[in-house]
Amino acid sequence: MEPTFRILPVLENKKLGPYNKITMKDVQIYAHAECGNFVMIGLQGFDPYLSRPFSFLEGNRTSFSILLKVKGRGTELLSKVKKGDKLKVLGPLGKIFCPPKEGILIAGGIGIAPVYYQSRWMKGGVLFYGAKRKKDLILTREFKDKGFTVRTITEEDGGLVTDLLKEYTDELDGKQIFVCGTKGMIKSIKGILNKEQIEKAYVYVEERMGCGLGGCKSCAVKTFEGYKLVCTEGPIFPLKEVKFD
Amino acid sequence: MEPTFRILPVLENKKLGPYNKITMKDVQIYAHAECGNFVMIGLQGFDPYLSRPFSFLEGNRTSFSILLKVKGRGTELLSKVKKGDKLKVLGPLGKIFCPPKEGILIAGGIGIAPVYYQSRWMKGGVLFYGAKRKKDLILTREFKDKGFTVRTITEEDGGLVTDLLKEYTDELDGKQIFVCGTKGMIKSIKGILNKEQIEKAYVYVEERMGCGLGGCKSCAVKTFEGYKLVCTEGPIFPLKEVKFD
Amino acid sequence: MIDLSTKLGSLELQNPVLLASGVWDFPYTKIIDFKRLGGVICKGVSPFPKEGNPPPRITETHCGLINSIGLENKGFDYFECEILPELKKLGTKIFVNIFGESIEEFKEIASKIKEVAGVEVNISCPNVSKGGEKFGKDPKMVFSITKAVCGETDLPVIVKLSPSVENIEETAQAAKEGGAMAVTASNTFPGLVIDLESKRPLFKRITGGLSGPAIKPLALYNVYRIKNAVDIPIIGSGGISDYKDVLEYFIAGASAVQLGSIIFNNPLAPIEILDNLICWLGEKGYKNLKDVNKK
Amino acid sequence: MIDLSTKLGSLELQNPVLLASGVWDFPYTKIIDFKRLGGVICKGVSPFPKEGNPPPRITETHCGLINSIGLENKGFDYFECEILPELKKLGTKIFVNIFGESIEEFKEIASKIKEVAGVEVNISCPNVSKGGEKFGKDPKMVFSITKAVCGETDLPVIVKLSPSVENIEETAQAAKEGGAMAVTASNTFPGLVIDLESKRPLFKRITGGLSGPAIKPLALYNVYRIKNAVDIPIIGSGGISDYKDVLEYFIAGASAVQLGSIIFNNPLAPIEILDNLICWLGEKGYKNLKDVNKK
Ligand SMILES: Cc1cc2nc3c(=O)[nH]c(=O)nc-3n(C[C@H](O)[C@H](O)[C@H](O)COP(=O)(O)OP(=O)(O)OC[C@H]3O[C@@H](n4cnc5c(N)ncnc54)[C@H](O)[C@@H]3O)c2cc1C
Ligand SMILES: Cc1cc2nc3c(=O)[nH]c(=O)nc-3n(C[C@H](O)[C@H](O)[C@H](O)COP(=O)(O)OP(=O)(O)OC[C@H]3O[C@@H](n4cnc5c(N)ncnc54)[C@H](O)[C@@H]3O)c2cc1C
Ligand SMILES: Cc1cc2nc3c(=O)[nH]c(=O)nc-3n(C[C@H](O)[C@H](O)[C@H](O)COP(=O)(O)O)c2cc1C
Ligand SMILES: Cc1cc2nc3c(=O)[nH]c(=O)nc-3n(C[C@H](O)[C@H](O)[C@H](O)COP(=O)(O)O)c2cc1C
Ligand code: FES
Ligand code: FES
Repeated sequence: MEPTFRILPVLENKKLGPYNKITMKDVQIYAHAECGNFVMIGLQGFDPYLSRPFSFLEGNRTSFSILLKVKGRGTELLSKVKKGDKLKVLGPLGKIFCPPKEGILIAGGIGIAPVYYQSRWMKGGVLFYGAKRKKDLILTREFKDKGFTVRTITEEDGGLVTDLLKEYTDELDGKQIFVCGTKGMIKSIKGILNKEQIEKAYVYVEERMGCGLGGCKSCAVKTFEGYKLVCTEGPIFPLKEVKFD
Repeated sequence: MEPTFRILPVLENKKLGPYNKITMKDVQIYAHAECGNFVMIGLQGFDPYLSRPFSFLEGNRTSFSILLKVKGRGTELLSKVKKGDKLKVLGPLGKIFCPPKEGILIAGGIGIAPVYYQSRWMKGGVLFYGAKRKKDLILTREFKDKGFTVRTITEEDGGLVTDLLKEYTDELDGKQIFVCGTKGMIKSIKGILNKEQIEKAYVYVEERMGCGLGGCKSCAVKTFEGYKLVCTEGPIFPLKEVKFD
Repeated sequence: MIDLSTKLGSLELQNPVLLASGVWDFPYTKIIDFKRLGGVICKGVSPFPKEGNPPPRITETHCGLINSIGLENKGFDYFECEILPELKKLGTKIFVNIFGESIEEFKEIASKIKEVAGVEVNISCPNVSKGGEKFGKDPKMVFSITKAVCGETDLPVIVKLSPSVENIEETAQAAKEGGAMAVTASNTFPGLVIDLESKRPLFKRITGGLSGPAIKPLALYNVYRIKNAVDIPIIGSGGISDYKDVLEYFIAGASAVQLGSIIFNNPLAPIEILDNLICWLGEKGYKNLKDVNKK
Repeated sequence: MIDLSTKLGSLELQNPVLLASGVWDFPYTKIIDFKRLGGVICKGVSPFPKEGNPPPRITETHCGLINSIGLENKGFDYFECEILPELKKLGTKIFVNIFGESIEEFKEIASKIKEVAGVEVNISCPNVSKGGEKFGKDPKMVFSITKAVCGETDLPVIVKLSPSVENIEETAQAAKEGGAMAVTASNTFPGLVIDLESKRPLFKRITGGLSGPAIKPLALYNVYRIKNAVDIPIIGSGGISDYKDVLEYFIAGASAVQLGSIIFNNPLAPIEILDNLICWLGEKGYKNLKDVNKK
């Protein structure tokens, strides 16, 4: 991993479920991207002033894409880019994580993006995947093709991903577990995992970022060893390390 | 004239000589535009924060266009608009001027835009027109078609519009004269007109503007009767009134 | 029906959105429906005509603008005969922004203003050599001017504070003690622009006043500071560009707000803000603006 | 060859572009060629580790950002062993930004810094409860801390001033009298953001420090004020985003500048600025940056 800063043209911006899949032309950044890496993406000019962190979704030798969920003003503006628009891209960033060949991926909503990217290095395992509505579930076919058992649940069906986990709790034993979702989801998952499971669980942490390069100390997350920086010491942290309040 | 504020889509942005001719879809603003009127045009968002004043160039029942010369950052950004982009447009603005049927138009560079717009109400006269290079001279064919005698000169040829005026000074007698160009050009023209000619001469004044609606008092121009506002008392002023320092 | 009304001391406003002093004039009535506004504050008027500063008078900065107008106005007599009668026809609450170069001048002009909603005392303009910010930075002077003005008029008096002080609580307190009904926080911030062609300050008077979205967090903090230190109604002013800004000001402690330079960027902003405030309150299930600050 | 070198008191810098304290760390060496910079100022270091403020620590505003980091750092011992040796390998001039909660703490740390280009004394951070801005607003304290630091080190001492004062000339003068070689004008401006969800200030410590293009005219004015009142070299800091800003600061009176939050917006800004400065000087026919200010 050797981060660079590039102005990349958008090749495509299309809907994937409730999200935007934005593809950029790139020969440099994705080529160096490892498991655990992410990118900072910004619009040219000062609106918004700061770039935003995104997981890689997938890529090849000439392009890569991200999956974007509109949350506030910045993602709203980013969601409107058109083919040919230029984006500021800084990456790959983050601490490289050595992924297991097999393991458990747990995703809520847009949390599917980082775990899908992680699955690039994996040969199979189980995906537990929760979303609001049935039509929000995406990429399940691709996970299956990669050899994953896919277990989904939606709030429409009246269930949360934690309900799924309770049902299949023994599938979690002995495997590395990766969780990506809202703080609320992570907390409840921590609540239902047993000690051994927690010992082998990791979480994708999100924090507001300024620089992505360890420069500004804004992306601090509280851990039992004090604050750590998501951008250089994460975004993947051992679940047991992170303090939730 | 009843000004309105509209978000108008760009229909076309094309080069006309060294300038950009930008055409917007509009059924409301140009329909109310009179001689002496101008528009404030801005990009959406805050960059640039202020709109910029432009003369109308020409229009019809469904669109109008402006002619834009890149000067600083604002015009640079505006010059890059593409078909479909939306512009903020406020107008028509300015004090209505009752144009003569025949008269003398004197334009330097981009000054051609307002006098061309003014020619809409005229049946003929003489256009004195100076520019940097031969290929910068535009719209001369159209002026001729409207019945104007067109006298051009370029710095390439080693001449200024004042040289032309000196040569044809008697053509100016008894006619209303309209000057649009840089401050330097206007000053030298004032220097070579005789008293009677000055008495019938008018000038298009430019000043930085905030609002275009008389609200901010930023567009003050020094006259022998104190400061006047270009946006509500101009942009056309009697030449003798304006103080140049 | 969602109720945007707000109380500013003794005054009830139909909504908190006022147009600030110095940014609008009558032609704006063609664009904005003034009857929908909470009120308007007119351009500063002084006892004698002021010609204002030599151009350039305005320039842009990132997300803002800097002006050096210098309070151009035709003086109180002209105002009284030509402008005030027209203002009264606007169908909204009128506040007269007044400016003097001495306590005497403030008194003179304050005594003559009648039949409007209130008077806003401008002791915070950074673009004049006499008075303005110089008065506004000195709590004693703020007190004396406020007291003098209040002695001359029965109208509610609003004092427009300068942000160029270390402790705006002190000048707010001085205004309160002088008898002000409310304070406006705050005026433009003195800023500098260098013209790279001449290699000199762009404005003849060196600095101009910075306004627009750039200053919002600073002006908002001024409101918050006053709210937590002085018991006086506050009108927020500085960088408001959308309804969320209005809500931030309201939560920080303002009872009303002024829209200034945003109307140069988008003359319809006041109306859009009012519409969006209603939508937001509706979505959140509030019936009144006042409920927003209920715990 | 166009010469961008500049003199900062006793120091000769190869160009005026420094990286500001608190915005960069070693990973930036992958993006920026540090050898091209005039120098860098490292993140504030205090005698004891500081864990910093609870998140959120940063948010955006129009054309700027507000931070509430709270000077997170691992303390001087860690700095000396782990960071300083690496800093020295960067191939550019190193300035160590120091922070203390008392005069004693400033002295302690100042006495231990060796073999760098200089020390920058941070008495202007708005995001800490002890020291910081509180020191920087009091000219007496500015004098005392500067004097104490200068008594402990032979290195050039730069005092980073707070913009939260009415008269920055006074604190600049105090720094000069205390023995400072230069002043930095100025740090971030305290600003407020309200979170509309919780209806409370977004930051736990209420305010954060506003930086970025939004503040440029204000910080530039601070430089101009000091230049015209106090005979001391000035490093400009605040809102610089392109080479024109650097020139404005230079003409206003700065001998060097710091780039801060612009590197979040565009990490290549320092290099682009240097390239563009060279182009501009070339186009204007200047051979040296110093010539720009010759009449
Ligand atoms: C390492 C990492 C990887 C991420 N990957 C993805 C991804 O692949 N796809 C995706 O859609 N989103 C991803 N996110 C989240 C995304 O960065 C935020 O949703 C985005 O920054 C919000 O910007 P905004 O302008 O829309 O929101 P703002 O208007 O800035 O804020 C809206 C809300 O979002 C929260 N927020 C702001 N910034 C962040 C942030 N950096 N992280 C978390 N919450 C934030 C704020 O607290 C606020 O409540 C990732 C975040 C991190 C840290
Ligand atoms: C009534 C009126 C009609 C105009 N019509 C046209 C037109 O039809 N076509 C056209 O190309 N231009 C026209 N202009 C000029 C145009 O508005 C300016 O060139 C433009 O505002 C400059 O913006 P900028 O951001 O490029 O320059 P800035 O970066 O803002 O400034 C660059 C330089 O331009 C000067 N400048 C800035 N604003 C103005 C202004 N409003 N008027 C004059 N000089 C200014 C500044 O002093 C500075 O020296 C007109 C101006 C007025 C007042
Ligand atoms: C061009 C201009 C002229 C102004 N004139 C006055 C004035 O005459 N009296 C006054 O009290 N404030 C004046 N102001 C200050 C505004 O009323 C307002 O307080 C300030 O611009 C901050 O608000 P904003 O950021 O919304 O513009 C003026 C501001 C601008 C931009
Ligand atoms: C995230 C962040 C952290 C900062 N940390 C420090 C610091 O530790 N010490 C310090 O003196 N200044 C610190 N500053 C202030 C900057 O060095 C700089 O003076 C300020 O941001 C203004 O410049 P800018 O507008 O170019 O960012 C920090 C600024 C930011 C944005
Ligand atoms: S985002 Fe700047 S340190 Fe992590
Ligand atoms: S541009 Fe505002 S008064 Fe003319």
